[in-house]
Amino acid sequence: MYSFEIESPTSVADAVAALGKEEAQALGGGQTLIPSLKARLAAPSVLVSLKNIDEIKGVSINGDTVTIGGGTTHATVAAEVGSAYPALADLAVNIGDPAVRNRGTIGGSLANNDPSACYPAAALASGATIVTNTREIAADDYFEGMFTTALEEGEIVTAVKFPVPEAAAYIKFEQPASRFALVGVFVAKYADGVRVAVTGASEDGVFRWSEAESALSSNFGADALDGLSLSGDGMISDLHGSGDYRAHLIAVLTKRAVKAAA
Amino acid sequence: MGQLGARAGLYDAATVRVNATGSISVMVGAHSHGQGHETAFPQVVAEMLGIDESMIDIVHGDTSKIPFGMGTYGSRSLAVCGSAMVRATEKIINKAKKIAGHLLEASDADIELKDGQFTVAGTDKSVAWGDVTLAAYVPHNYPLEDIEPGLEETAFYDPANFTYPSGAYACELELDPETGRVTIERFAAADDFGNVVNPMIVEGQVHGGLAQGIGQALLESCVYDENGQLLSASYMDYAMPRAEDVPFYQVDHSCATPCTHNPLGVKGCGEAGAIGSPPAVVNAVIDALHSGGYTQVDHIDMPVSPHRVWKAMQG
Amino acid sequence: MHMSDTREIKAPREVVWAAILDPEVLKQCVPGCTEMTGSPEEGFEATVVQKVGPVKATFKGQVALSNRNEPESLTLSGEGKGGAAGFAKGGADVTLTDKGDGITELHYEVEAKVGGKLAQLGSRIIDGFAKKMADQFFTNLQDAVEGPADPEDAPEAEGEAAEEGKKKGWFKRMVSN
Amino acid sequence: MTKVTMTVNGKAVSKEVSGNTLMTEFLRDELHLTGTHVGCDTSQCGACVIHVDGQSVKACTMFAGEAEGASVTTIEGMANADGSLSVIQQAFQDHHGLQCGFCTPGMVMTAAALLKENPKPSEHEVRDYLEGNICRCTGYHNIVKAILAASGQDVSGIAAE
Amino acid sequence: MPKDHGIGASQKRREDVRFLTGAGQYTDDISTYGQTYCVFLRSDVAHGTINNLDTSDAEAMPGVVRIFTGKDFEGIGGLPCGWQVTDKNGEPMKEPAHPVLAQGKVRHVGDPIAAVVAESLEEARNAAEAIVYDIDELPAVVDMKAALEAGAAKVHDDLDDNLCYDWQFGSDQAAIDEAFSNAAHVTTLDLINNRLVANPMEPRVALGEYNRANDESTLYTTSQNPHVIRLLMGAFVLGIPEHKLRVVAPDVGGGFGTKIFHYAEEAFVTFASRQINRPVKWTSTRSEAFMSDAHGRDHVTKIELALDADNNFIGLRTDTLANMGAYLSTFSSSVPTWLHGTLMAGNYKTPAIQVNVKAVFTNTVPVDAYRGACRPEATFQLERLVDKAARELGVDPIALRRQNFIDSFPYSTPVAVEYDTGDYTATMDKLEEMIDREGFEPAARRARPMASCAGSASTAISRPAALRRRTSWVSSARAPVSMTPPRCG
Repeated sequence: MYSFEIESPTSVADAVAALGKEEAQALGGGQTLIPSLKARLAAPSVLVSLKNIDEIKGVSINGDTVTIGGGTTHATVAAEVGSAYPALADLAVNIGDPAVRNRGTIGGSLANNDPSACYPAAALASGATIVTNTREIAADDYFEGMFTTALEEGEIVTAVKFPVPEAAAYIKFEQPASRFALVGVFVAKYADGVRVAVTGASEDGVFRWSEAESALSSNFGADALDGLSLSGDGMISDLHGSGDYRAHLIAVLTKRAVKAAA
Repeated sequence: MGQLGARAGLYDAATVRVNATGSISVMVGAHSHGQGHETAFPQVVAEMLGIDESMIDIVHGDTSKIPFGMGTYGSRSLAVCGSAMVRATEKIINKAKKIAGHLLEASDADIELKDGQFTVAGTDKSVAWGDVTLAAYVPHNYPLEDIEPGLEETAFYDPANFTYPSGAYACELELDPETGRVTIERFAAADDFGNVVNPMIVEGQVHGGLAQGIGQALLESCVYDENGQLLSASYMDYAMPRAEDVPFYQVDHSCATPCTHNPLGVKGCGEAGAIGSPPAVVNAVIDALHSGGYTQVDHIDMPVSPHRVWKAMQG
Repeated sequence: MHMSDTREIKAPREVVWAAILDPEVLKQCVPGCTEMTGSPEEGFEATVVQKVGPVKATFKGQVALSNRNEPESLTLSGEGKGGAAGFAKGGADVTLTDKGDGITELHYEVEAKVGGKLAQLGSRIIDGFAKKMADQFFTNLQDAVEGPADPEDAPEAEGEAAEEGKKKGWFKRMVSN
Repeated sequence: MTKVTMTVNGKAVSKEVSGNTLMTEFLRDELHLTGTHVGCDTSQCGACVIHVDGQSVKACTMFAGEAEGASVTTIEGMANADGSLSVIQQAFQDHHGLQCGFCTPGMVMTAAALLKENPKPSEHEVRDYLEGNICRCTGYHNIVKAILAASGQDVSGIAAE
Repeated sequence: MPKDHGIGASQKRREDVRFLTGAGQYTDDISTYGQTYCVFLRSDVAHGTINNLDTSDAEAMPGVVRIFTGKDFEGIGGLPCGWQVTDKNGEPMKEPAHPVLAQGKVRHVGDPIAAVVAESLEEARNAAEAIVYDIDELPAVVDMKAALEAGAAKVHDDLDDNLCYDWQFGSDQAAIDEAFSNAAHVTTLDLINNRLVANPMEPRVALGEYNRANDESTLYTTSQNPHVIRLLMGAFVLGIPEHKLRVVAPDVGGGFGTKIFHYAEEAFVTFASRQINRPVKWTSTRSEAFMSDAHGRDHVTKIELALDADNNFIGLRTDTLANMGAYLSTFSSSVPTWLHGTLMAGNYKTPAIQVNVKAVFTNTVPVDAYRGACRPEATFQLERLVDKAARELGVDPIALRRQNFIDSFPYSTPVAVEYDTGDYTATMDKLEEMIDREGFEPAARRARPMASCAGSASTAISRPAALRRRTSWVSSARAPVSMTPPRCG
């Protein structure tokens, strides 16, 4: 690793100030960033650890909204969200492995927006609101392509607000080596319609499958998806699966998610 | 194997060093990298001498301590190096019998070794292992003209032939026709390893081989692009088998036809699991596809990934 | 990997051709380019900073123009070393077809390759990323020549030229004046 | 360089470290606790799993500075007070749950975390929990069996012994 | 009563106690006084000419003790291949030079170009990045078939082509031709034995130490066979007499073949420690291991089985391309030949067998033995082929195997070896008993592999998230396979 110093502020305000330094970089759970640093693929001069900021940790459930602090670990989400939003807890408990879940955070995952990560699918399918130190961003406006988000330099995800759906499920088909999603589909049914978000598949990162959404909004059953398919163009193609295969999996997994949710 | 072109020999060597108080260091050329030599090798020497394993230590992995050795590979440790150890221990027994014969005032031809006691055949005259070893190093009243002091022997053993274990393996799996994903449900391996020194270790060797073979069949692959860049060059893309990729295995080694040309009658076991499992898995996949009506699929190259199965099903 | 695309640029072929040969335009077009010096004849030295998720790498290398067949076709090639990240190389065969009415059809065939850690760790995303880069390059070129479809998307070109570009396409304006 | 203070296997330690010192480097190079192993550089093999404030973490994917004030347990701190093997360690030996021993510290630490969370896991739950721990020798059979045995469950019905 | 000691006892392992308490001592756990750290600058292109290699800036960086390049190894031996194979025309195999550090050319991604020795690992890494070099990339040879075509780029300029040897073994041409011309049925299969990486969980490590007082070198290394390393490194590479060279392999964290071979890094740290008179340690990262540990398998094979009208095997022939990678690793040449060809009889009394192997150089990491060392490759070919033959003939695959089992011992195969003992029928009986007992799919289904599949009940599966809902059919199947004999050298 290149050398850098770590700062561990205890408030969002201090963290934002620290991130204003040249070549400063926020450190969430570090489960993606630290391996990248070890490979010398980044050279920040200061890492600003968000671990000691209590105000961005924890889960609160208020009526139909689950609010999760940006610094909340996957393990905590898995343990505490289950009663209010079981599909989200189910997603969290299948991210990475236990040790990764004890460190990795929802804010870190959403800020990174890895095209194969799980949380972006949940946030987009839930129509979640990403809360930062300066503003609130609707999920539909937040994700801007792989590894790209609406976040400005130095902006911190402080919380994510999930409206609780009537029914939802996340089905992940794992890439056998990394265990990231080769394809993951999150289906969430709300009073005003169904949202379907797909991760792992597109070269543009997480996206909504609008044809499936309209079909499911009028008939929330797997049969509503009969005959619907996506093109493999623009889908990730790598040694684990072609774009066409990923497109095929999206259709299969969406049906399974609908069945699991129903 | 020199006649086949091997520039190094394929023998192995062992030194059995008996200390004055009867404890033993066995310097072996084989070098364990997980196979449990420190446990299995003393079992053989203990059996031959009738003493407790705790008196015997294995020394390996250091050229300054070991006469010579070709190392551990090719399922060879016990069959080749173990045989050298047996030969060296036989030399120890021969010399110890001479010493015992002297102490018991009997001909060494009449001395029997059982349970760590040297006995004059047909009598109740006996002397313990420790008394003999002490005499070897503290040679008062010792026929120095006939017997050298000390009790240390080395043997090199060059096998006359390979050993030929064999086995029959079966795999039961489920194939998800929508995604192409294969899940191994059951796996059975019946092997003939000849005689077995430590069944627990032998079974562990088969388990590990099975996981590597299942890994080759379903998961693992080294992929280069057309420019020679290695794409599967970390655990992010090279799929190592994990606990949930494999089932509990059923393994058996009760069909035993001992090897005829090494003194232990053992055959190699370390590689067996990795040898039999890949075809068992792929045959089962093809069988599953045929039974599901995909009779056009003759073969799928390994690793039989979900993507490849799906492609094969597309025709 | 191989990529190709065709796009229509609302400018005469000579204008498009001249833009490609202009170091300032090239610099604006190469995504992440922070420095470019040199000439079309001698080639350019370039510094490019790329950030993908947690990865941030600075590539130093050369950009060259070859096979020039004015104003119909040329080859644009670049290669850069990114230190610990490895290297990236790419070549684009560009053909310009005059479609009349001041419209030029630009077609490109890109061959790109990466090596080192980028290839070792990035196989999942590298194709998509390369496509995005190629697309962005030619979008930037188009914007530079004809002005962006949406002024907000204009590349942050410097000073007055950028301001003008928002109306018209700063390069087109410069050459047509 | 900053000073970090933490408790490791019950002993207070205090050392100057640089920002980029990983927990694995701190344990292995500074404290000479070489039982925590490094088997990969992408945070997947799990040979380096330790407990930080009672939770399993990958020591290769955490900076020493982040453990300020924490209570850390490594494989060296897992045996009973009298030096005898703990229940989990003993189960690994009894059921031949290790061969080369390199992944073993991480396996034991992960198993301990599992049994704390879930004292009677099913076979599936054990295998699922081991997702972040790679073993190349055992084929996992005896590791899973050892963990089930350590949880007090009857493993005599599991094949092959 | 099972035995509790001696031969046949399932004794608990004594080595476990240290491994379970963190007290094992692996090579990376050893650090010595005055130790320096080594980092290799490795090629990131598969094939190229090194034009310019300037270490002067890097030498001036903090903590750098010395930087070595190929120049430092001019006149010093290369890594030898330990097995001579003679090809079918009586010619010796082509054995290109395999330098410790690249001499003018790089031939695979990961080929070491230079080595930095510094006071700390990070300083060594910093300096390795600061080395200025320029490689003229040449076309890379990756695919074996393409490598053998006329006009293909050459991995080694001093060789005529990319063929290491063309080896033939077993029955003579007349016997094979006769078998196939008499065949009532011929089954053919084209297949690939996928390239693997052994991946022992402990990455390789080498620590070289030099004692000026007695001119002795000690190498601590992650090796399966320290004496072989001493012999090869002392006699063939560095010219150090054995009595001045000690090789120690402490606890080794798995090997599976890949730690048999003598590697450049072992020779380097031994050499460098003598040059700078300080210990030099190299610890591989996992990413580095993928491009510097010898790989395994990587064969492309066409195999054909001739059967008579009664389904007896009467002839077998194979054509294999075996990837050697860019250089010959220690035992690479023996793997597709003597360790593979001699096992092609498998468990079957096929009277005529001919094995053809072309070993090919490519711009990839060297390939050598990996657990099984070509017995898996041989077995995979044969057992897949037998299964395919059974399907084509509409007979039970187990019955076809049983019918052709070797049933009297000793048995001399057409591929040079003599099996001393075995009882393949009894082993297969045992297997069938096990699978009935353990609740495998009933034999009736197995015997009718073409029957349509009724969806079997789904049993517990590993990742509910992935396959929580399964619709349509789910197939269960098994295909017993008898295993060819492995053997020990």
